[in-house]
Amino acid sequence: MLELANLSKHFGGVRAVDSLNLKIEPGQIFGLIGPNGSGKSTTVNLITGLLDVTHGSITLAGEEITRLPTHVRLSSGIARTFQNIRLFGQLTVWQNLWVAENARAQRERTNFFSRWMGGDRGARARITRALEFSGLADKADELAANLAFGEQRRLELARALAAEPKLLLLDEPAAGMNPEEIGALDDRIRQIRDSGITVLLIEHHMELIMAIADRIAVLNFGQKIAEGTPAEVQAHPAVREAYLGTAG
Amino acid sequence: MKSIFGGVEEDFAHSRATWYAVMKEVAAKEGFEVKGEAKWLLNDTNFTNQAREARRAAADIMVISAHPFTTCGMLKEMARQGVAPKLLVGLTSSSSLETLQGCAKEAEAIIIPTSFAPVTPEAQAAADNAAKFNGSLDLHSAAAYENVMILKQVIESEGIMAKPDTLQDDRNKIRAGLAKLQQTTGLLGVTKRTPDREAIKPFLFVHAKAGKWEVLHNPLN
Amino acid sequence: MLLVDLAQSILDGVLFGATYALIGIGFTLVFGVMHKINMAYAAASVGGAYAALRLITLIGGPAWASLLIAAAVGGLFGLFIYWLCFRFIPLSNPLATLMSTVGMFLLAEEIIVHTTDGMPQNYPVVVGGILHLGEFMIRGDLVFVFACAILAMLILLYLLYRTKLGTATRAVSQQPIAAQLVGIRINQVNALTFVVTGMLGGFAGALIGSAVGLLSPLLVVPLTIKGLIVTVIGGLGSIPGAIIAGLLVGMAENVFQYFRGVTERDIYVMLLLFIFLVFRPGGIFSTTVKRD
Amino acid sequence: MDFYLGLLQIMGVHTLLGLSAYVVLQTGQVSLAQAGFMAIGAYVAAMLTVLAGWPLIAALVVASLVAGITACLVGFPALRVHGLMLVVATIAFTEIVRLFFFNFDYQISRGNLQVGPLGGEGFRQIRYFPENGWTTLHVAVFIWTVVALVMAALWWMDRSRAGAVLRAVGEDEIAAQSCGINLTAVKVSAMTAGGAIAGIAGGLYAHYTTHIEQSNFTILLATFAIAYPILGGLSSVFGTVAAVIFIQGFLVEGLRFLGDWRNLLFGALIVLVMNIRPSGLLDARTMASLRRLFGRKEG
Repeated sequence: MLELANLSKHFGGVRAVDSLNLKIEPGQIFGLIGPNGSGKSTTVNLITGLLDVTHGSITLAGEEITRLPTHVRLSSGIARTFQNIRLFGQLTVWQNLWVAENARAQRERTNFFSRWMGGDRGARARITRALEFSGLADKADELAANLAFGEQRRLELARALAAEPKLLLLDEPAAGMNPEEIGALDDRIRQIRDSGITVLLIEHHMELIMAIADRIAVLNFGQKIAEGTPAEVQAHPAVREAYLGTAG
Repeated sequence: MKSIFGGVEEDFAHSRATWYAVMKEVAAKEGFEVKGEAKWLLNDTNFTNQAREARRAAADIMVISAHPFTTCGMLKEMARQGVAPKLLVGLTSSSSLETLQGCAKEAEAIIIPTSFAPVTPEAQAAADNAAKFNGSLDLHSAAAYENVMILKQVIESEGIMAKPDTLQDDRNKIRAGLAKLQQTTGLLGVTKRTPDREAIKPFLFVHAKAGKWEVLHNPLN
Repeated sequence: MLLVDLAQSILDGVLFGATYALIGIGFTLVFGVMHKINMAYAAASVGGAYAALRLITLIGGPAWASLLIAAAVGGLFGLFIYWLCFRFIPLSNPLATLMSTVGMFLLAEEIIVHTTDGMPQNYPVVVGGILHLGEFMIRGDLVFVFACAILAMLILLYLLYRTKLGTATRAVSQQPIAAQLVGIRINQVNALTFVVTGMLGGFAGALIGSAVGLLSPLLVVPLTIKGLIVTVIGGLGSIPGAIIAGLLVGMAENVFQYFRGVTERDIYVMLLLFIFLVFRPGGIFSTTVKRD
Repeated sequence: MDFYLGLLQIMGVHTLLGLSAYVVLQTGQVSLAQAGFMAIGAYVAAMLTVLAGWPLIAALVVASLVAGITACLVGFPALRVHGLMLVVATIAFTEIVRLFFFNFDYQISRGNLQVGPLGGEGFRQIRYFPENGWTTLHVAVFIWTVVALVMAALWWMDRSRAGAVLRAVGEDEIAAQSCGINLTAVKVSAMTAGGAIAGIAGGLYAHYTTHIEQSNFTILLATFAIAYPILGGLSSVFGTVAAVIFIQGFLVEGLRFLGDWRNLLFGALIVLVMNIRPSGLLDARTMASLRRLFGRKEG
């Protein structure tokens, strides 16, 4: 689904991401972990185009997207959530999704009127489904800024899904959640995968990621130090060193 | 005195008209050598280029057709650059207290031809009255006084009632009264009118002396 | 002769640009370092100069004392502006503070008109004298303004980077929440920075009054626009940039006026600004546009 | 009566000007270019009726198009910058337009009269309304019809996805991009729409005042343009109307009896309103309760 080849990002002398190679198969939950500052968020920003690539290439479903502007990449099949939630606070929950659903409308070249003005029946159904999936159906007319923290996280996920992406990038979706909420998140991510969407999950919460990821890559200082199944990664000495600071 | 140079506020129609349409044309007709003009805008603050143009022109007479703010700015820059024409002429608009408040020293001896100055005993009394209330009936605002006096004359002669039901009538009467007005009593005494109702007025010269406007030449005397 | 005139014209422009530089320093501080839009800055600065002029004519004293009074009054105005336009408006609402300072701008302008009947006021010469260098003339007062701008820059850079207040100011503007967490009292720091920029503003206003020779409400709008232009060309927050930009704008004005006349002058100045904005949005001192 | 009709005309044109800024503000852009677009609309419309003898409505349409296209062209470079930089860039634009008309002479002979714009003297002979026998009432009704049409269009847009997208861009550009929104297209469209509306405002203004000149279209006017929607609140078009009534009706006309003091109060009241209602007179919450008051009564 997604292939990063030799991907690098340098800020002046700092190599935030250094010759990263990743291949994410369709239908996987792919975990990306690493200590703070290891380049995970930079990688997401490179994939979504918020940052320009220094060198290397990004391929989505066989198509190179390295130089495409952000909005084109996202409307052509990538969606994301943010580590520090970024909702449209003064828009209602419904409107937040309505805005994002436009990406699908654009992809499918829906006619002008339903894209910008009314919103066709299909859109309505899709938005309602995304709201129900996230348990926000009864909050549709609430301003996003007025939601509780957990609801905001769910809304962000729903907004990403409203665009019906092929690839979903989740940037620390469990941050700040209690165990109960994390349990629900676990279920949701599995359901998303089962519906055919590939998921790239960045997470600090090891229990969650070890439980649901099909495959995991570990970053340190912008470089990949290990990749494999959760069990393989956990056993890898370089990973232990990166996290614990000692070998062994 | 043979040559003349202007200073004009380019973005103000009255200033332009006074210099280009009146002073410049008349000066040429009267045999003066017109050496051109320096231009600036209403709220300019830097006059180095313009003062230099004035210095290069080295005209005997310098005419400044502008508002007090820029008149003062230009005069100050001329003083800095040592531009000293033999005769400095200003505009009615500058004949106000504002110029003296802004640059009495530099404006000393500037001469302004005007038809507004409280010189008759009545106008003098009005000016004294205005002064009592912290106002000032200077050369500029005296025009308003003159206009009010004209209206007063018409109101009295036409017998305006000023009742709610005579409003429309009163308006028409005032219009008619103004139209047939042949002469009015103004600040300079009697003012006559041409058939197309342009005022025929004498004008007098005032000049700035020790921070005050003084009448230099009064054609009535 | 022509060449001499052009050279003198450039010289005069650069020198007069020192007044733009001085007001620009304050603007760039407010916008770039404090990250707040204060449209009333130039109006308050001119207001400070007015108050100083009034006081000095009332109590008498040397002309230079008016600079100090203006600085003091300007600081007070800064505090007022902070309290009336920022203190009680949530910072998450930048449009509201933009508008409140616009309201303050109109208020300040009107107070000036109201108290002086809109009459221009003669401002005494603080530093006089003209240097003659062969054909050329150099205005002493403008050289003094330039020196003041450099001095102000040094003091401000010291304040910003060598004192607690400076560190706190930068912390508050960049990371307000983090600043609060480490125990910085945001309101106090903000108020103090407004006082400091206000003092600089009052000082600048008085110097500009003295350089122009007059104070008038007509100064307010052009000074605001000049301040904004200088801030942008110099680069938001760059104090040396503001000084260079001030001189550059002063020079550009005189040169364009020399070649194109006074009515077209400002078109070219604005075009220059536009070009800077589009091709060098970081200002004079920005290193190449930050991509990669 | 004529006085109040005249006031209505002023308020109508200012409402349009405010609405033109409203559209742009929705995307989070503070544009002081609206006075420049209005100037373009005013000169184009007046030249078409006076010099080319066009009917008013056709002239207004073309004026609106020209102003809109200009806004589109200016939008591309100007929208590369943000915040204060954009404020300054648009100030520069308004000044350039104003100074262009200050230097713009284009007169033709009409009988023994020279008509057309004449630089600093302005453009004096815009007599479409008196020549065609429109009374002040007609003009006021016409202006407010246009205002109502524009308001209705914007009100509809606010409730459509386009409106939500504009606001989304205004709220968070990065999140909006990440939802697949083309920022440049959205911002330039808003700018274009704003320019077109300001162009109509200018065309109407030129015709009811009969004399326009460069000094009508200053930064101060541009400031008023953004002041209306900000003071009124950005949650709906009615905020802009409320602010125009508050400023032009109450502050400028209603307080006339205060004479000199009115001007002092003017600035002070703006400061006060922003302190009390930082999101504008009619913010989202007020609008919601108004809707409850007049709309469906639930429960």
